[in-house]
Amino acid sequence: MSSESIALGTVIESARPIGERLHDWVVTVDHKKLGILYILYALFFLVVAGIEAIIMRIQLIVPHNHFVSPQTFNRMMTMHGTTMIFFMVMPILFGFGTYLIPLMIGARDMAFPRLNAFSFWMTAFGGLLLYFSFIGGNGLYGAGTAPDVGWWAYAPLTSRAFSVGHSTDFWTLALLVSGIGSIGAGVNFIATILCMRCPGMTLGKMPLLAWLNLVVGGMVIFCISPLTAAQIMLCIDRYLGGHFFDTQAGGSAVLWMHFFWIFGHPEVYILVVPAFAFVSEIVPVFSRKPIFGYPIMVAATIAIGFISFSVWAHHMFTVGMSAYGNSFFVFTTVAIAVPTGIKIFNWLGTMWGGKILLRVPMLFCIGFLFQFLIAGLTGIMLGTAPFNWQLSGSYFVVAHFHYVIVGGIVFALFGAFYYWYPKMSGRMCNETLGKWHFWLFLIGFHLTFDFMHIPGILGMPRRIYTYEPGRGWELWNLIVTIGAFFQAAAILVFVVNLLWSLRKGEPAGNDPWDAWTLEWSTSSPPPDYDFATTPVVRSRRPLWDLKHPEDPDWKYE
Amino acid sequence: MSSAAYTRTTAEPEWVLPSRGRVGMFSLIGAESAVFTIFVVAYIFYIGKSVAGPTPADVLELPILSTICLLSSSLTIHLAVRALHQAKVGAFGLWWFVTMALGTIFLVSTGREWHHLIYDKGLTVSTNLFGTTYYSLVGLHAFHVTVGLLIIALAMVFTLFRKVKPEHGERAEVFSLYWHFVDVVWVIVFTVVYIIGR
Amino acid sequence: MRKASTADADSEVRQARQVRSLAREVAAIAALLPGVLLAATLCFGAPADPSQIPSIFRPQSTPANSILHLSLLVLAITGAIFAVVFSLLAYSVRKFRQRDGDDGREPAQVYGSNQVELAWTVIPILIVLVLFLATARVIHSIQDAPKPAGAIEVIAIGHQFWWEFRYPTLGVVTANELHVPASNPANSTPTFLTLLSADTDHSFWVPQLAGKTDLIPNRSNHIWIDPQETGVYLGQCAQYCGTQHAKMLLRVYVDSPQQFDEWVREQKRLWVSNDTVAEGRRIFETTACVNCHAVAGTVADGRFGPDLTHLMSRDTIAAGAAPNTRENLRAWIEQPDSIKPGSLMPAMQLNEKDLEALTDYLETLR
Amino acid sequence: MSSAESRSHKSEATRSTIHLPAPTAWPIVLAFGITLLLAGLVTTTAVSLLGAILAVAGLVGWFRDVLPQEQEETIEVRVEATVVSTSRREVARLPVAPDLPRALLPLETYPVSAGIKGGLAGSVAMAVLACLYGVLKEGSIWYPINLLAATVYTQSVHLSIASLKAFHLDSFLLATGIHLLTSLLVGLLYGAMLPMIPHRPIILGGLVAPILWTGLLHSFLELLNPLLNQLISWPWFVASQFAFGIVAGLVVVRQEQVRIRQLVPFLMRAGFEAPGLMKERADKDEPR
Repeated sequence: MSSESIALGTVIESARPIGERLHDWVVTVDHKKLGILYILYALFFLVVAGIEAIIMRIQLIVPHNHFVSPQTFNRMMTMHGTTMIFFMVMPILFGFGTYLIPLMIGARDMAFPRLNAFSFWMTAFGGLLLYFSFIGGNGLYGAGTAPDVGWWAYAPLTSRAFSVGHSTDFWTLALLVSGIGSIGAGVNFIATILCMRCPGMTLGKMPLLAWLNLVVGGMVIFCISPLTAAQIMLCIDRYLGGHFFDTQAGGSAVLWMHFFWIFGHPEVYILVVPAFAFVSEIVPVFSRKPIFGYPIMVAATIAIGFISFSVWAHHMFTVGMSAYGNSFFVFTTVAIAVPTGIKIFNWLGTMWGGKILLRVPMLFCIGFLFQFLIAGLTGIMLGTAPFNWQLSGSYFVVAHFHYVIVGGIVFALFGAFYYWYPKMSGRMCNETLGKWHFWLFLIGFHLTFDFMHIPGILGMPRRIYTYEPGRGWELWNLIVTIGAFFQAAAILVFVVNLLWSLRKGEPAGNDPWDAWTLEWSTSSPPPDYDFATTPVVRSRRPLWDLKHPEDPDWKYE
Repeated sequence: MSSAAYTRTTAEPEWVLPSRGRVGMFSLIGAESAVFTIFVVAYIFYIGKSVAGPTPADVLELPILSTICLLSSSLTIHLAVRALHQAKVGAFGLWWFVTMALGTIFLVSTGREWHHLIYDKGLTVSTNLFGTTYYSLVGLHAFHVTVGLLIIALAMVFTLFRKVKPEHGERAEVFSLYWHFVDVVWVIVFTVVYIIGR
Repeated sequence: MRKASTADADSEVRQARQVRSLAREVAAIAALLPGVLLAATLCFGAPADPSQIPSIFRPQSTPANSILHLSLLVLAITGAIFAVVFSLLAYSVRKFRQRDGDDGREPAQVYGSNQVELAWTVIPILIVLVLFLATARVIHSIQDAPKPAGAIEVIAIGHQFWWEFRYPTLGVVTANELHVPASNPANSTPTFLTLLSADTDHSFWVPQLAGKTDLIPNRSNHIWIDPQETGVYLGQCAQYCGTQHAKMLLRVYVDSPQQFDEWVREQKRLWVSNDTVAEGRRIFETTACVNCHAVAGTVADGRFGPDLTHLMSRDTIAAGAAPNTRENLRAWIEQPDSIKPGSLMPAMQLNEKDLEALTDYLETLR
Repeated sequence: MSSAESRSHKSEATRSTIHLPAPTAWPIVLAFGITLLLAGLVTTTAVSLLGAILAVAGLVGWFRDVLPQEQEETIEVRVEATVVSTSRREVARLPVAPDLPRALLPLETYPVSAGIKGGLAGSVAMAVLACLYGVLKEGSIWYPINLLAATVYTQSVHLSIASLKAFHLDSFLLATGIHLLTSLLVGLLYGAMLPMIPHRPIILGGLVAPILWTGLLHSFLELLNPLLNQLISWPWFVASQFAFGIVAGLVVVRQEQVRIRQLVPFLMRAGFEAPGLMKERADKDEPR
């Protein structure tokens, strides 16, 4: 059936001249193509920012190393953070969202297909603008300079007095541009999920992925906008001589911190909630059970969405807030552990009593659960303000948020890759290479980020290009660097797997995982119109209903 | 191994979803209100923190006329949309034009106020914190008014060429949401800048 | 699932093989880690002198000690949570893993359990409550501590890549190396620091003495320390402040009360004119040096750079980037980038003779 | 989506072509224009100028795409017999509820109010015992209250023994708050967990749990509340924990267990859904 039609489709596709095919991708408004564009673009930046990370790790392998200059190191650190957050993780999650949401809610496209294309290209051009700084940024000496103010760009380091030339402007403008794209994507997610559901798909019957992305959409519009506003203020300061963050003229450096983290903390949840969404789709399928406590999962996500807007100042426990301010933010911060804990327990509840199939997507999800648990616990440590006074700004906090982003989000992302790759390409990913990828990445991850906690506890601050010998940090830094190379090797295996499977992978068929959501009812890859006939659903697992007509879900939901 | 053909059920209840235009516009308004919130917070935070003059009390005057114009344009655009829904294209054109005129008056009076402040009072963005926050906040709002006016003007052109039909009522209504939002923001800006801040 | 048939026996064999291969995988990883550790230890020889390690787990001052106590509580709680959840995860992966002898049925479809959900909502809330209460108490006990009469006051000012310390009540100014008296419980002499910044954000962090607090322009922050053991405690700037953030090191010398008084006396002494270095002094006072540096009792009164009146009383130069030796001092004046690339100290372009003379002069600033 | 659009959805099913939004280059032109417009700020004005032109062109083009009608392309549907199948036809059932294909466990439990009642009753019992201790041993009813408040209240740590026996409003309010909140939560927990315990829930909930809890507390009380740790009288403490456990447990188990309303959707109970969306539940009982 579908495998033949794919083969046919591929033949037709490759018969057309390359220019024409390229043109198709540039002018497309199809959510599937845009989703794939997002993903490819993000993978490119994953490699770029990964190389930046490796450069930093080589520099830190021994004390007083001279691999790069402090200026270069600071640029690498700024670009690595900015790229990974704004041009790797966000786009890749938007990509999966754009690709999957219409398919999972039985729609033919996003609510605003042209806005969708516009959002993607804004994000893409934002990234290119940022990287143009390497050649185009007029630094102090006229040479190209990338921004070096750190990814949160604390004032007044970003003021004209301390950051001459245009490197900071590149950072600001690139984030402004990509921010507009992100807001567009957020608006589109909300409108799509609310207005494009197929008949029968009430809010209570949406797949969790749709629910979680709805929350993400809401968080995007309310948290990227403050960043955009703050960037506009920074531009006014730098170009028109304004004083928003000019401490010489009575401006406040702390105000920037507040504005940045009002964006910055919900941003973490913008990144992690889609990862939750992947896990919430993959774990049930590979445990052969419905998600445990669906309504509570939804409620917990909404709670996370709201609470995440009241915790931002836990990034600022060291700026000298009053004891009451600190206590308040401790409370909200540890409170967010409750809904997050509920989610972890519910995934465990889903696995409990199931029949767990340890294929690569599930392996990555189990990795996610394990690492996200630890990340959450180190998060609690950082959330208790006095402990934070010791840990924040140190390598401990670096290890913590990499645990969240790499151990949590990226693991879930790889799970999603292996899970939906057959749908996107029509071919299965190679299982053996996938396992190599998983184990290498797991080892590399733990070598790097487990041991990275220790120098933080021993007093090593983050963002230093070199360190003094004899403080007990050498060994740990060496191990961390070795781990980074393991991770790089794993990424290499992953890329090889993607390319190899695209040509040689086993044909997938419509429904390789025996799954239950709507995207598996159409062919792989789906036709332009997604569904030949608009599906009608009666439960959260429409394909279960069809597979088990004598025992359908809709009787009980 | 069993299989079931994937078909639609016959009995299908009426399936009504919210309008994507409206949902989209509300989302956009949500995003915009977050932007304005940040600017308003910055304004309030910096009230009285300027290290040098002039202060708001020295230079600001209440823009009563332009406020009345802008707020009443909310009413006229509502009337215009209602007329279009009732297929009265002529009435629509009239109210739409009044809206455009009121918006333009607002923008012009803001321009005059700025001119006065810059050339007579010597207040610019870089003068002090008040200048920075004032021009940014009022300017951001004026920018939104300008964008709105451009769209209104565009629709006006279509109206003149008789391209506007009653089925465009939905779009006009979605746009009117934006315009109402801009008015509400002005109420807040007015309160913060001209009442609290003075 | 145990039925007496050959097929099942077969599947059990396969199952066992699978378990063995899993065990091998785990063993391989387990073997790898110590291997790496061992190799690394061999590379570096003996571990560092423990007194030089600024570990947060060896507090020497009340605030750091309260933090450690809270940390232990938090670690105990999080450790317990980890043990419970990890065992559940490991158990369910192991127990409910799909085996080869699977009967091909879907497992029972369970939608949820209000009971369990309620339980695992309430337990975290209780834990959160306990954590919050204890944390709030420690926050207040550190931040709102009363200042006793015998407290030493210090104003710490962060500059791009060095620290300025002013003792307003004692009339002493120094840089990078903070001297404080040891405090004993009977006669408490804690040091209260007011943290200011001259340019960008910095953060004052000596892990063994207190948590970090930022130095932010246009804002004054406060911390206090009351170290009881004499010695040198290391720290460094913990808020990214520019190119040389890495070499903005901080040393706190905890002296006995007598030593501290002695040190204060020394610091208040003016520089004694010395004819043998008149040439060096002339160079110092006629070049750009005086724009940034001060030497009490001379025309040099710049404040961009560290006060040099008692330069030679310090163990390090360039904010701890190098030991204070003649060679380093000379190299630092000749080419600051060789020690600290990107620091704000300019290369003075002096010829050999002037350089020697200037170094001679600086070496008399005791 | 308006009702007009949803009507078109229906009619599409019978057609063999589908309308999709037409590909268009204007979004990328607009995006590029805006980027150049801003990039001009870091390069030269000419770039901004070009960006402005492109942005305007993009906007105009975009408007022409959607005004007055949205551009669409028509795509032919390749009709395929999409088949949904599974290799796992049979579904196991829970041994405890063989007649329920989908279960919310446990099948019967105490209502949430039972836990609240239990918690409140337990809190009174515990408070009475604690105050009794204060009066009998220390001669002041406020003594245990001040000790409890020291969990969060720094000032109490510095209080002398004499002033610990006096009344402090702030300590009193804090201690009452902590006590009530914790009791309520533990009561809820009892309500949730006692049904999970098959035999003699009172022994486990009323005696074993408090002992475990006290043991745990004994190990880290110094970290949690240093003042209480110095002055605590463990026998009385254990007794008051027992009082809570037994009273709360008794109150909970005396409530009637109610059957869980199996699988009434939460959103329906909460009145969450738009009206009209749940209609198909009417045919829930008739087999299809």
